[in-house]
Amino acid sequence: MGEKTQLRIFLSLPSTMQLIYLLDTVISDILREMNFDEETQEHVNLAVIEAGTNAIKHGNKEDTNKTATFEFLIEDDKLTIVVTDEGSGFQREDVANPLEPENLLKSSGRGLFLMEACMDEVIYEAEGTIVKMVKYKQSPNL
Amino acid sequence: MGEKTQLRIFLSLPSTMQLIYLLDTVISDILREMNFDEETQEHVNLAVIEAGTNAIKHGNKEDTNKTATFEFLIEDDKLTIVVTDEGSGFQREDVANPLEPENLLKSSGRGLFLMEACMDEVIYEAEGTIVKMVKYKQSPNL
Amino acid sequence: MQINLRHKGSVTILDIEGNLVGPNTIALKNIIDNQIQEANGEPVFMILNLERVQMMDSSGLGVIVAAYASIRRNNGRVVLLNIGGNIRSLIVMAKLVTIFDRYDTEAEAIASFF
Amino acid sequence: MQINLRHKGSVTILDIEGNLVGPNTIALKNIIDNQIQEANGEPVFMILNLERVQMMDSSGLGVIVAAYASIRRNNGRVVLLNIGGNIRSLIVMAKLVTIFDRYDTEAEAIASFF
Ligand SMILES: Nc1ncnc2c1ncn2[C@@H]1O[C@H](COP(=O)(O)OP(=O)(O)O)[C@@H](O)[C@H]1O
Ligand SMILES: Nc1ncnc2c1ncn2[C@@H]1O[C@H](COP(=O)(O)OP(=O)(O)O)[C@@H](O)[C@H]1O
Repeated sequence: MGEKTQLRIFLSLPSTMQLIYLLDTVISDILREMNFDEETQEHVNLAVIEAGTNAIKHGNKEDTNKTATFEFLIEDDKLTIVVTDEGSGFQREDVANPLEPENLLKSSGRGLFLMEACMDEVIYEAEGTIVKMVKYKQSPNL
Repeated sequence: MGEKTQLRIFLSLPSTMQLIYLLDTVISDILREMNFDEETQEHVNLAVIEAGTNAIKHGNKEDTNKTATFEFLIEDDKLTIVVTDEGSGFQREDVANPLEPENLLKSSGRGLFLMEACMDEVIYEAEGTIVKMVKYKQSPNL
Repeated sequence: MQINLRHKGSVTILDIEGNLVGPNTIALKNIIDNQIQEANGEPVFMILNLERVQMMDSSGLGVIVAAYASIRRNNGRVVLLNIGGNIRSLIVMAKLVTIFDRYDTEAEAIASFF
Repeated sequence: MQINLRHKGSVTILDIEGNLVGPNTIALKNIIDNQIQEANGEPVFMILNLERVQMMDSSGLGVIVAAYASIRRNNGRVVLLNIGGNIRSLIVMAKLVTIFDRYDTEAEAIASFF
């Protein structure tokens, strides 16, 4: 039953942006090890940094006593990343679309959009304090 | 009360030596961020890899269903690393001294010795399934 | 992360090296804001040389969009020099292609201001 | 991790690049064992060029100690070329200084066999 490879890596960070580079190297290493093509590596890397930044900044408000956690589930055909924070969440539909003309020149508000553009699936759970993202080895829509 | 910086980073890995490079990049990043001098960085890096290798190989016997965990506690004056495995432990005093002439040419048995040589403190707990290592910013014996 | 500030005539050139990600972006924002402030209402002409920037996230993008907006307010202009594939695709995704002029040589970028 | 195998006369030279850590060390062990096997009991003269090895752990050390021991058994010899400070201090700590001769040029290392 289910002899597929499944490796679970778990990382927990105190909520300071100073440590975002650690998340960057961990996801970079995982993506390289999984042999994703270079463009996909860049996309997933970006999505993870955006999700991590949101967890640390918006979720945990950079309180170093709160942790942001990152679960990386490596399977033969896909990588699943679950990011959690200890904040009070948000409603996805309340966030403005950064591609609307009136928002194009805003200096923020592009993180969720980029996550969704870069990953195959992005699911918000527990009021947005859990973000689950999936990237397939062969993108299903290609 | 205790306004000192204390950051806790936690990493959990499935027990395959394939992932030891992840441990390598995480500890390298932390050491660089903490501004340890280069020689100290190399020493702590080596100790962490040795402890991680032992947890994965000897402790968890490379069973990917078992996890090796790494806790990095960053404080102003020191770095504490706690490595745990899900194995059945060992007795430190049963391990031969690799510096004895009859052991010099053995191809293994130097890991614990190097950990102890490279860190300021190494403490074995829970039958050796928990290894706690400390490196001070200013080595206390220098 | 390293930012080098140069002037060629009335043009300000920022050579940026490293990833424009997370806290790194603050340094860039500060330097740009400083230049705008020093111009004291006069138009600023700025080239952001991104040749040595591998990666940029939404914070990095936010800094250059903010620079674009406030520099345009005083009739100045920001252009991008030597952007790689990653950053190009980020700008395309964010629908900012029409906003940022991009050049492959410093000479072209400078000429574009006159 | 990359290992390049060269022969100069009767001397085998392994140019090693990367960190001799964890699973990486297995590749080196296999190549060395192969050379010993191919020698078929004749003495092996081997240079391990560690110029491009930044880091070595006890597994890496174990591989070169094992090589030393089995090559010596047939009256051969292993020497180290271009070791950096890290690896030197590792060898010192492990009390293996008296075991491994170290050279800074390939010519010296080759000459040491004759
Ligand atoms: N983990 C989170 N916790 C709470 N709020 C969040 C979280 N992630 C996103 N948000 C909300 O969604 C908004 C849009 O986020 P995003 O698209 O990443 O842009 P930005 O981070 O630049 O504001 C944020 O400003 C915040 O209000
Ligand atoms: N985490 C551990 N769990 C069980 N046994 C261990 C552990 N760490 C070390 N040991 C025991 O101690 C011995 C010596 O370890 P070490 O000095 O690292 O050398 P080596 O790993 O080369 O054998 C191992 O062979 C093993 O029997």
